[in-house]
Amino acid sequence: MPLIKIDDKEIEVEKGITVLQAAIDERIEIPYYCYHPALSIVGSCRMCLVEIEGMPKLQVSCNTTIGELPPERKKDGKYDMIVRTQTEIVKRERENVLEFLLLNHPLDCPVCDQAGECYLQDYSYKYGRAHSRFLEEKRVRKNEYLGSNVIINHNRCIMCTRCVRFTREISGTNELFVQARGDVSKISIFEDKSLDNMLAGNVIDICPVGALLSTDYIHKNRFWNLEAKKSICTDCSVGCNILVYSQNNRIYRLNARENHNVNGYFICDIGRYGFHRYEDAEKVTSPLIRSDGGFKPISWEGALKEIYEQFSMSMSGEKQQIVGIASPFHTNESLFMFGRLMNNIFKDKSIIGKLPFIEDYEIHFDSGFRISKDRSPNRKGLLDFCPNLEDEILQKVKAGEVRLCYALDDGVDRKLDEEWESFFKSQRFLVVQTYAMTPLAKLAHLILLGPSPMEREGTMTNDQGRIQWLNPSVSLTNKTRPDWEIIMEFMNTVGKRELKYTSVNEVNLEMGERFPDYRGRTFFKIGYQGLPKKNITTSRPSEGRQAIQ
Amino acid sequence: MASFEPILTRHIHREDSHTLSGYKNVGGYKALEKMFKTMAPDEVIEEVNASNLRGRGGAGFPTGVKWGFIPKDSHKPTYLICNADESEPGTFKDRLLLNKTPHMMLEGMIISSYAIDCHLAFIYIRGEFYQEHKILEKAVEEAYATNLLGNDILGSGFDLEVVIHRGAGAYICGEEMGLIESLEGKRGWPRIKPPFPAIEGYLRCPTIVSNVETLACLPHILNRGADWFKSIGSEKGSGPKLYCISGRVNNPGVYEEPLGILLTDLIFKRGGGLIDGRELKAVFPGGSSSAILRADEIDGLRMDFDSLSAAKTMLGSAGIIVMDETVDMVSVCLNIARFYAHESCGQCTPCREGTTWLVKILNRIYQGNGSLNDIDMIFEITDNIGGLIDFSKGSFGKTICPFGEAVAWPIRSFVEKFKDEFIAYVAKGVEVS
Amino acid sequence: MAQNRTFKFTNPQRVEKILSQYPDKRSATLPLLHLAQEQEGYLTSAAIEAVAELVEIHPGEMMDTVSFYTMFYTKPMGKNHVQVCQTLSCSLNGADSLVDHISEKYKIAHGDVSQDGKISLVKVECLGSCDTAPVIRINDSNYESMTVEKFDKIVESI
Amino acid sequence: MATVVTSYEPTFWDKLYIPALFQGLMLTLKHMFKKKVTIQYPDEKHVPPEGYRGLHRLNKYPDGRIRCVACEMCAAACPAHCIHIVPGPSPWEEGKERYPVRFDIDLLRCIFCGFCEMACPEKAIELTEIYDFADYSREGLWIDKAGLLEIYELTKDKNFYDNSNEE
Repeated sequence: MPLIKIDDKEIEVEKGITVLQAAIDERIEIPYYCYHPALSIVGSCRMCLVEIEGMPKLQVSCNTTIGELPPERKKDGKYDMIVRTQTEIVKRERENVLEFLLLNHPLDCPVCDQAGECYLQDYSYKYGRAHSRFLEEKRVRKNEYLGSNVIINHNRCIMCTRCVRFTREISGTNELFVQARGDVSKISIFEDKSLDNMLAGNVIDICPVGALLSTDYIHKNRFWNLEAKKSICTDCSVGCNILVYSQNNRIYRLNARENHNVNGYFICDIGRYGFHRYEDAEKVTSPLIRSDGGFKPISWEGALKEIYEQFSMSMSGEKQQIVGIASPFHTNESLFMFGRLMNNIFKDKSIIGKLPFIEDYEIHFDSGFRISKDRSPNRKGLLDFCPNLEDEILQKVKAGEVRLCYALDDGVDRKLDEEWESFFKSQRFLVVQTYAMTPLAKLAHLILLGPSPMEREGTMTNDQGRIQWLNPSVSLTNKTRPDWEIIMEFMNTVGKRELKYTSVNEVNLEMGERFPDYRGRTFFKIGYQGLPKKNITTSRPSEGRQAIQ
Repeated sequence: MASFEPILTRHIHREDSHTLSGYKNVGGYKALEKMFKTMAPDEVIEEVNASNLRGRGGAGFPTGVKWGFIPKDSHKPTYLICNADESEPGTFKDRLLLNKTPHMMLEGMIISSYAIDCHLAFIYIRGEFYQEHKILEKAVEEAYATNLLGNDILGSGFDLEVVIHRGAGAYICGEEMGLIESLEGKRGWPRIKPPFPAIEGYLRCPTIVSNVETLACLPHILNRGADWFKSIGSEKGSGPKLYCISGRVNNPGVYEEPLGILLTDLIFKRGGGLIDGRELKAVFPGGSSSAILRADEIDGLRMDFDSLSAAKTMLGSAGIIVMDETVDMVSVCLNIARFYAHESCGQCTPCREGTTWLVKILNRIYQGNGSLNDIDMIFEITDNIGGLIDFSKGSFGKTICPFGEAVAWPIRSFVEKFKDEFIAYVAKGVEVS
Repeated sequence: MAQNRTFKFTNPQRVEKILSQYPDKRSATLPLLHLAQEQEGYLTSAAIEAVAELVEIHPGEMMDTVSFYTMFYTKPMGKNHVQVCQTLSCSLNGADSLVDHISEKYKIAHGDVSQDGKISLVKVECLGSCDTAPVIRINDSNYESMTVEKFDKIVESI
Repeated sequence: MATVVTSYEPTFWDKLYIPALFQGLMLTLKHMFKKKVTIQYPDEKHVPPEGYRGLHRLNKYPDGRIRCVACEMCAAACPAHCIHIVPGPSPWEEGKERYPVRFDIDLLRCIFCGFCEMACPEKAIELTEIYDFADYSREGLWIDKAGLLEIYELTKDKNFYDNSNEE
């Protein structure tokens, strides 16, 4: 293990990593633009120059690998490399490079969406010179559409080519390229071959300045107004790690969050723009009960009383009388409570089913990124907590025998086919727990107001068996109750239990007690990076390196 | 110095010098036969090392040492690329060789390939050299026809294919990494080093890139021995060298002289002095990328790698551009700056943005709108693109390839050495306004 | 500008030969582009796509390469494509007056094609004939030690 | 060093108090003939000096475009959180590509500190000299974009109160 010194810090590093990487690992700041840990190294921005003892000129730290020196040639008797990042000459060099970068960069931070999270802005402030010596007119070009969701502002582009390398190395689609050469070069697309792949949105994330803009977010808000919540994506069973940016409980955008066990540095566009589906859905604002062909609001107490009445009627019969429809869109905690309700309270009088899983085509990128064909986030959790799931519930359940059907809502874009529609229609009393007026909710007799996917809190198990924390990115609206709480009230009402969980953590602990695979997988332990289930040692080998930017 | 007889250009005046028979008549391909019969590849490398042959493309790196960098235990194929992408303003020596004795270079290529165990060699020729391309194609065809190329060359068991690859108009493709990228069919953006091409070059395989003139020297070294080669010129750089003289001289052209000849001899004797007997004002000793020299600086200056770096300039491609007293230095400087701005590949920040900025400032001065401040700024900008030029400590290059230095050196030297002219332009502007 | 929507090499053997010379397909990019340009006079989008398909890369990447080099044209040039060297040695020996003469005579600026499509003018960087400056390149031939009169004569003769 | 303080010992005339009484009456008399300071508000209006921080306005370019680009720097700088902006793409072809779709100021919260004016990179928001904008309802003191632009029209050429005096 080579021992190096960066400024005053002695660091032991892996052989063969670069100086920049060693510095990033140690949280020593070396500014850079063109480097990205997932992409190949080009060393063109010249921002990460550092002084290395024994080298006549400044070196780009992104392309300087650390090797081991023979004992007699070690610097100061023990170091394999001595790096200085804060000397006068290095600082002057940063100032110079920034001056060049800013020559033609417009000073339109007030208009730019990147302002506040822009590394050109930050480093200019930190290392740049206060005044421009450039007297000529700046280069001005018109904005262009690169794809249906991506706009480029050529004026702001600093030609780091991260986006071009992304399309070549990660998405493998090659749409972007550099047109022409020298100072007139620009990022471009070939005629009608626009940037419209499944990962296109990531180029906006990796652009270190505000050159690549999302049509979805452009001119919508300012970065400092937004609150970032670390959560996971619920649009497929990969469970990509994301950052959800919101203000006043309204979500403005999603960004990828690094997790080398799951998604690396990127997310797909399905997840990135998926939150609009929940926004656009027709919302339910209060528990509702069917009356005169429509719905009318009802209080929670009223709703629970209604359930109790229907239930006490149903318990008198002999045959199976309770049908539960579980859903892979819910958290482990809700599904655990649901399983308990069905299996422990209704016991053999109940039957648990599910709507058919939503499946689409599976997408694999050569870079290792994947989008699962299973487009529900928690199929693993559903199977774990409802082990006696009945696959052919449509055949098993005969109309007229069921007194009460309790369905958890499914994905917002769930459509019901005829068979299922007639199944639900035939129910004498259908309780649906939902947040939106889905086709299923429209058939309900009683709607219990649960949280939307962005309001839910709990754990999810992805298709690799990794347990991850679904962190609520917006808070619950007035009358909404957490899913587990609704089921708990259900249990207390009909099962005469006296469960008094006050938070999802307590449910999580109880869940760990009863399911050994999940023991010790508390929010505190799984953190923001998740942990595999107990019986799985590794879900996916961790590779790749962290990036500050 | 003993009287010098041209070596590379000795027979170029013959009508048939570019044909195979013409070349063979004057002793061509003898070195090849000798090498196949008597020498092992390692011995060839040793011989070249002993001859102290330094690359003629501009950087002056010892050729034998470069060959030695190729990893011995590599399973990858080795490639040789002949760099015939001669684009340096004021340089036209390779063009002459390609035109007149393409076989000499081919022979050098075969020798070099044999030494580094390469079986596929490329000639990257400048896109603008259309006629030369035709001549070269013919020469390669002839060589294939007479088993000088192809399988089992001259019964030695050594195979070599040669492919001529035409460039398409980019100065930067003369830089070895840019050239390799261009050969791979990509834009000619120089790749970052390390790894160096001798380790990972074309298709990530070991690759040697050599200048036409360097390769043309090889047959002579093998023919007459390293000691003979070493005896020509000075100690620090030996061998014959092609000097290109252009600009305001009576007899512009390519002249072959040993390394270390006096610059004044070249200009006044070979070049025939200045047009109309005018006074010499300034001269580029090594193409437009070298720092310019004032007339009073060239007395006793010898044309070799080390003497010129001592004079804070470089031999480069030995393209001597002569300027007389009537030449306006500001406009020349602008011309040079514009050339580099046009040819900058646009990869590294300082070069992409800095070259255009220089043009804008110089243009402003030229139009009479400059200020004294601008002159100081040119110093700073050139330093920022190409590094602080301190020859005692080496240059502090700041870009991926040496293009940054190639911009900075001449422009800086212009402003440094002809500051009064720049100031005059500024003053003129002030008067007008 | 009407673009050919399809493109086919008229000399497939030549294409085969070029492709066979290189250890990988992509290296054949430049020769194939030259070939396509010789055939059409300039590189149409269809030609770029055809070459991209031959060397198995995305047309975008091909455009990346094409746009880098000054000798590839993506729009039609004049029948006589005049390229005037304007780098130092030529400029010292009067290239600028040549450019002025041509642009005045044919009413074209740098990069333009004359109305009748016969002449197009570009200023290029060093053509490597500094000893015989100024140099002009018309299509593929160099004309050295040019003067205004000489130029007119040459253009007439072509 | 200690300082010796001697207390003032009143003289005979001082003890009479009559000169002092006349002195006071003289001062009163003097002011009877001076110009009066009191302003008969609201019939008459005080004209605030340059730099007075009153009601806000949103500036425009001569061609009618709003200067504001909705960068929300004013909102960020505002200590009272009284500025509410909804940005959007600008409807004009020329100029900056962003503009405020809504720009509301809650005047009841505003403390007229002028930070917004200082924070503005486009010189778009400015405080005017208008101080009398009382209203009967809370809603009336929620000024929107149209209102702010109207204030600009009223104050762009001359002092708001000078204007009213002339008429």
